[in-house]
Amino acid sequence: MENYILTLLIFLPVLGAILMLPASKYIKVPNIVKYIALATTGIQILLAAWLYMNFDPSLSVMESPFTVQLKWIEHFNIEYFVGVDGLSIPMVLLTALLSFICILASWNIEKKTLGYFSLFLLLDAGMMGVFLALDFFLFYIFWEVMLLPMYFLIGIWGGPQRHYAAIKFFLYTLFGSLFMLLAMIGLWYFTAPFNGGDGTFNLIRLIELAPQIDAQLWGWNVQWLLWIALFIGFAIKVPVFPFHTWLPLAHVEAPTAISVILAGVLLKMGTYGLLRISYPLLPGEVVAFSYTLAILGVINILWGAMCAIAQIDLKKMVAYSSVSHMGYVLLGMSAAVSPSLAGAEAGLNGAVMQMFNHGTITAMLFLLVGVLYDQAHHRWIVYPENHENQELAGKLAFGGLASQMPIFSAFVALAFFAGLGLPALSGFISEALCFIGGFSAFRLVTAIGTLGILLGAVYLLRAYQRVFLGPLNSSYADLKDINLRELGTVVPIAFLVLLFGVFPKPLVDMVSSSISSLVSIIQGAM
Amino acid sequence: MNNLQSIQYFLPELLIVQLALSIIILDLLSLKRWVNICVYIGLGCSALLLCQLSSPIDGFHIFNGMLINDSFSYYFKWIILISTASIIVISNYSKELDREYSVEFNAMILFVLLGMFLMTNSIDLLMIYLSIELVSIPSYVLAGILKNDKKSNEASLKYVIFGSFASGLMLFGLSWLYGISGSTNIYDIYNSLALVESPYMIYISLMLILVGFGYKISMAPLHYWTPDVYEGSPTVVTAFFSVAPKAAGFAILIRTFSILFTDANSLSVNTFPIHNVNWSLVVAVLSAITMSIGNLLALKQDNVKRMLAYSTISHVGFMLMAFSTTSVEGNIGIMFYLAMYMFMNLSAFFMVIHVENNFNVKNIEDWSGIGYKSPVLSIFMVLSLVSLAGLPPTSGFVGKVYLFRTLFATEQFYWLGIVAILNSVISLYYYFKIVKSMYFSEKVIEEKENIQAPVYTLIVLFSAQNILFYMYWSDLYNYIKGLF
Amino acid sequence: MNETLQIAAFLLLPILSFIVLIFFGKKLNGHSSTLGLSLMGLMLLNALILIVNAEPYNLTAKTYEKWSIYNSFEWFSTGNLSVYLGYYVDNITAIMLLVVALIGFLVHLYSTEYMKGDPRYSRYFAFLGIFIFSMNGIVLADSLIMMYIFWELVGLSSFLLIGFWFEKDRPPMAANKAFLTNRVGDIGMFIGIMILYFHVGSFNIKEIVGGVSEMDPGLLTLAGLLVFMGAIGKSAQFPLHIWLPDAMEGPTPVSALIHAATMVAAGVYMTFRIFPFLTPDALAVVAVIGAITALMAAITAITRNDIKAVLAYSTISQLGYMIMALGVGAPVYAFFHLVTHAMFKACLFLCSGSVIHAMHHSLHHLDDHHTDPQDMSNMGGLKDKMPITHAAMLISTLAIAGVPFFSGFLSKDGILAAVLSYYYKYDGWTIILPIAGFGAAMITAFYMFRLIFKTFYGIPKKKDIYKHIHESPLAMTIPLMLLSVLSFAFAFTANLNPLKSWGWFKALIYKYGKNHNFLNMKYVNSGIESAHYDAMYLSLFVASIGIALSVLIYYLKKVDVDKIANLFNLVGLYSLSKNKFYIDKIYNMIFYKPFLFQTRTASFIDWDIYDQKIVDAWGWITLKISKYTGISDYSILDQKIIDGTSHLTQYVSTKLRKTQSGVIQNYLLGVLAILVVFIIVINQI
Amino acid sequence: MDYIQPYLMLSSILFSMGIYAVITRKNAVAILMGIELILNACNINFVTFNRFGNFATLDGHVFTMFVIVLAAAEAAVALAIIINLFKNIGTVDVDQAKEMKG
Repeated sequence: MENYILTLLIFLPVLGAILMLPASKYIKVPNIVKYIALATTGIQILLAAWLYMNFDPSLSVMESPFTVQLKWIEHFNIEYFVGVDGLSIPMVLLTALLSFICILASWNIEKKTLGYFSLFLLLDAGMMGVFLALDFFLFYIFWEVMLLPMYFLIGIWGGPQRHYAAIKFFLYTLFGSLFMLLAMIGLWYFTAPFNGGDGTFNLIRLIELAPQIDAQLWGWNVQWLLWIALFIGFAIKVPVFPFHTWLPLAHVEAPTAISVILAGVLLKMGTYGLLRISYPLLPGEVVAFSYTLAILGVINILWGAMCAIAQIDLKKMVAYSSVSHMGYVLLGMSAAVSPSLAGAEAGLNGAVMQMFNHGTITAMLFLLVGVLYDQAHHRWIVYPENHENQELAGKLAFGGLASQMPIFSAFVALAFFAGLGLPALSGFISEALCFIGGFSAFRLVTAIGTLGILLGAVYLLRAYQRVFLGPLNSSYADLKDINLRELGTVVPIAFLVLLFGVFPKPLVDMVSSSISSLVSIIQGAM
Repeated sequence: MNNLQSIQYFLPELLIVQLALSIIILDLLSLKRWVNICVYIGLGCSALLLCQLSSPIDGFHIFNGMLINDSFSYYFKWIILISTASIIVISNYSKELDREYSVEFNAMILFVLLGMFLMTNSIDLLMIYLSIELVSIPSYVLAGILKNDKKSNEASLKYVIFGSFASGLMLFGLSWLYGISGSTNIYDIYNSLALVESPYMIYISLMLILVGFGYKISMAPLHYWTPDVYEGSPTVVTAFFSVAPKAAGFAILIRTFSILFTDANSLSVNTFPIHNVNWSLVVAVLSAITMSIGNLLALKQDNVKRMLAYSTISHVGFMLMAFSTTSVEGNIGIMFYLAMYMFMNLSAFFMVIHVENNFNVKNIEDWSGIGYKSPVLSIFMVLSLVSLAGLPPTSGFVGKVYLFRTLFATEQFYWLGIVAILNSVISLYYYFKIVKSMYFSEKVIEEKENIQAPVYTLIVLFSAQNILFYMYWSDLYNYIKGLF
Repeated sequence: MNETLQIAAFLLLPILSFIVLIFFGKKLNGHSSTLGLSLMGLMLLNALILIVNAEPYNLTAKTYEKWSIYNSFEWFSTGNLSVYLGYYVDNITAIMLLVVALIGFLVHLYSTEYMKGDPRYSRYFAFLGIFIFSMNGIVLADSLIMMYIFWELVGLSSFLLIGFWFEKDRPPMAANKAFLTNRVGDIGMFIGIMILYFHVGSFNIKEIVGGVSEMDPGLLTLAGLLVFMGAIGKSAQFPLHIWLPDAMEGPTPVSALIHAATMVAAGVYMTFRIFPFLTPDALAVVAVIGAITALMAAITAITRNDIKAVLAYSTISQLGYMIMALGVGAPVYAFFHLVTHAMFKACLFLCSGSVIHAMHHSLHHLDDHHTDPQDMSNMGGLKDKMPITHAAMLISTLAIAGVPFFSGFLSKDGILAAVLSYYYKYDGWTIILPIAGFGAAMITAFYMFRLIFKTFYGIPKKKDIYKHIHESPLAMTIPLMLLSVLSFAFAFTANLNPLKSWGWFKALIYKYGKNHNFLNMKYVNSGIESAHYDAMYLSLFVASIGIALSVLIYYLKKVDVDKIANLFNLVGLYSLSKNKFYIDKIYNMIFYKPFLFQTRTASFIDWDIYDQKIVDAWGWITLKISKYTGISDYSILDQKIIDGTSHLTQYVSTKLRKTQSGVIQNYLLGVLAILVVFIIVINQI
Repeated sequence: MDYIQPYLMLSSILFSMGIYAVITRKNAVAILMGIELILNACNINFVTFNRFGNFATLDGHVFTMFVIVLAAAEAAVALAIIINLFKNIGTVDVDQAKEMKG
């Protein structure tokens, strides 16, 4: 079991997707496709849970019993090399959980269900693969594998501007991954001299090899170029300011479940890639770049929050909040160069935890916005000035929903408060750790960044007040409260948000030993 | 080797000549229904004969040094044979072609096949010229085989004028080369060129020869004929033109240039241009222009065939990029890429044929809804397009990686790599235009889809290799590497 | 372990109340108050048991048993960074716990009646539960980070309770304002905590106090002030006091509990805890902020007509006193005042609640939904109808006014003495502190009596309303009675001499004024002792002036109010007071509105400008895009880099297409031209 | 004459004339003739070089033979296409054949 578990995690969804084709044709049960998808992701969660139970954070990747290393393409030293460590396991758990929840959340998709769910499962496989791959080439493949399903999922099942959003997302991300490709090939070639003349994509091996690179290209240091290329590749996914403009559009146009996956998992891949690849491989460049990274992080925090405050579309606001929240991750990551070891650890732990926690919180936000949208068929906070019905333009769209939908509103409140970093909810610890880490390294920048705490509260509370509080808008007096299926999607996440807010130890323990080794790599380069 | 001894290495070609002649005779004898069987059997036999030919790296110089039979040509012959055979199979199911002329069609294709085989073999200026003409002249006819179709007619006219003009220029270059060196065998010419002091004449004749080869592979600025001819010709013919002659053109280009105009008189070593005539830079620049023109012009096309024509040009540009490094890696990369390219391009063209047969559409926007009407084939079509765009997880990606790799390996023309990457992004856009049209539109198609098993099989098979070669390509790669 | 469990009960009981009520409140319904009340009762019992342990200072022996219990548990650890949660209980903590438990209990009791009939009855008690939980967390916290966590959580509960009646317009806004204003302070606090952590290596308050000595004094001043920013927010000090008056939108018992007695005092409590390492510079700032707050709020309170608004400003003013006391080095009196103020101010609020309750019922009876039940101009003469309320309110008013024999006198007197001694010591600008202190004392006496007179005396303003006014039920009056008893001086000292404040209470807290990292507290304390009498006479004097003026104007009506108003308006004071010193307006003008505008601008830049700028750099592509500018806003938004480049390629594509003219001879010409160019140009290179 | 230059000049002139004809003439047949001129220029080159180059074999002459034959074949196919063009659009003006472009 130990040998197969990771492979199973990756390819189980593919199996499910393949199974769907004949099943949809020959098994005459309504919604068979959905049930298959649900079962697949359900099994995946069980597998992930099993993995978590048997996961020993003290073992390094190479010692871990789950690691599988097989030759694949010997010519290029490409391996099928998968494994888990503290960095990846939270992401794997998150992916498994969100996939399952998103299948539930997509239950009322009626348009071309076969395509939707099979693409979704492929996407799932790609995401799992990215988080488990330890071979750069494999990583890249899974990275690209996700792209196509996402393109279709946004392009076919999205909102009114879906075609535009899909192609934009696609081209933008592809633009980034081309840089990653360049860096990947570059790494292969420039490490070749240190590896007996043949390069390698093995990320564990490259930790030793990559820092030895000492070459020039067009008068530039190769390590620097590699870092920049990788950074652009990952930054687009995060998204780091100024590469963030694809995000609001894609989030707004994508169907609910896809927004959840986009914000919950895909954004994390950027930072995960930085931590998995850029950080250990190019520690020298991390040291040189981290100040910029901190500044970018703070810009993300503040700019995202500022933009979120001005949004009048609830979903777009949540999308911008993601930009802001990913800024915390960047800030935490920049702390790796902190002179204080505690600070460096705090920052990186905070970053990884924020990745997980933002994954859950933002998923919850998107799910809840989706619930509202399903009933009200719009998600304006305030009607826009150019609304087709000029009588409504500029007026509050909702208002007072809390009295009409109390349970729903309570969950939204929970999600919002988690989003603004209220203690006892998971967002707080990770944000605080990011700040503590960032502060230990870059005081002024972080101090400016703490304004994000305030701004975050401003946009979330303003939105909450305008949508849920105040007198009930009479045109929404017939909205029904959240139903059982929707509750099923939200409750597990809410549980996690509360659990890791009060009792973060399991999460920290999972992550911290991997982080320590990462910190020692970075600190060693200083 | 003298003529008699040479025959044994020339059997496949002889068989093809035989086949072409015999089906014409069969036609005269009104035994048309035997023609197909005859062609299939003949192609099968020539494939078997090809298998029998052991071809060493140094090769056999046959027919008194007119031709060479080596592992290099052997590989190209397989590509040419497979693509031609599949075209012949498909041609039986094309609605465009007039059944009445099927014999002529087959005969012409077989003559072209012969010409292409010879192109891969030629090591004599005379044979180079003759084989190119042998490919060209039947091609003119093939382009215009729809006698009453204005577009087809126009295509063949443009083709013939352009083709004979280009081959005239090449011949002029050949004549100068002959004058400089006093020989027609390229190995002998190389020896003489090494003694020449002034490189200017070499340079001019080189450029003129490049015109002839460039026309065959649609290199810019000799790509002009490509879109027009591709659009006008019957789709089967277009599909044929897009792969096999390109492979043959690359074979002759690589062989001639590597032997004649480099410091080493061989295909098997990395080398530099002769006498510092920096033609590799010229090729690099032309490669950049070619891929850019191909991609940029493809962006705005409405006609699927025309778009694919431009896409072909851009792929040629990518392969030229590898050629510009004048290295063994480059040659291997091209040969490897050609195999991938053959499959993905042909499967895309076959899908176009299938769609034309069933839904009678020519323009990209008319493809809307086909994704739902013909789900399985569409998935494979998407796969092929993704592969053409060079994205993982497809073989197109692997092939492109090898092409890029040559730049890194030989450490030159990095700028070309950047141009190529930018071009890759552009290419996505138009390939995905088709995908978008296929899936994102809700149009309901009334026509019934009539699935013909061979077409279906070929599309699926050729498309499936995109995944197959993506997973396991190292065997093929190692094989190609062994050819040098 | 037993101790730990006993301490944990302070957190577990209220959170249990919260959890049970939030999930099963609907089923319990009417019984939810019983549950909440009984759990509070248990907690009160627990607090009483705890405080028995507290060791008083033995005045004769000048010794005390050092009593403190503490323990901490690792919350999580990343290896080098470990975060501990723990409790630290000493006399101060025990007293705070008792205050919270007592007032919490009384408010629960009061609310059973006050909130009766509310559709979210059980949820109200649930929210009270989470508030008590988080307040106890602050009190118990042994580390700044833990304090910060609960700090935020009281913010949450305050948000929930202020916005409890969210169907109305104003409460949600007030709730937001409270939360956000507090967050401003919290940012500072958080940064301050981080500075301290990275210099001391710990979040634990005790360790920080012990470890700051090596820090750069300037940085320490900064850190101390930043942490103090949290207190500015939470304790509603100038310039972040604006949320507290608005917070009165919540139910009145909530105002009594949270916005008078406990939560707002948390800032004082926290400053009390960090007092030992605040540098003299920082303390000066603290003192000035306290002074400004005390005086300004008092002035503002004069012109309020809303009964709760008066009390709100009065609370701000009294909190200013406490902060000022801390600033001048008298933490003991600050804490003393905190406790006495908790009692009398809770009593005042509950009384006002009782009045409002009665008014509300009366209005309800009359089916009048327009008259404001909180407006004092609708009241008058209520003392006959509501004798208990009247008596309780009068007692607590005397306490707040600083009349001898009442608790307020003891603590306020100490504060004023400290302020005066501070002035004696430093002279110069510090004169503003005693001016503010005594001035505010006078004004406090004045406006509090104004409130009493306007509400309970005189002729009823609205006869019909008056007719239906009834005294509140027992559940509401018992807390009033109890709290008014606690507002007498003898509750804190057995000493019947009004001028001596020594008693059981002061004995408990006395030693906490003895430690400071930078000040020699011995001198400070003796200075306070020596200024004691001056301060006392002066404060008695100003208090009596205030009361006399009030009697003159509002009871005897010998002086016309308007005339005085006009008189004061000569120096602009009246309109300043009337308009709350324009602070809300100023904030609105210089922060809120520009900020919102800026966010819109930011969003606009992000969508519209950002792309255009970049594309601008691409030169003529902009021309292409500018075409669309007029067409629609949205399409500009999307002309981004990607679109720009795509436009560029599309454009080039269109241009290049012209080369493929369709005429064969043009093709040939093209070939030749390029061939010639290559032959000529490249050959030259 | 025993100098190579006049022959080469002749061939160059022929070549240029051929190119000129191909590019300027609108009549398809004339274009075809231009191409023949180019080919003949090449032939002259081959023969000239063989004659003046003191080469051992007669490769150049043989080459010429092949080129002549091929030119004929090409001309045959081209003429057939031109005739077909005339049938289809009623003219042999190549400028009229520009349906496909872009």
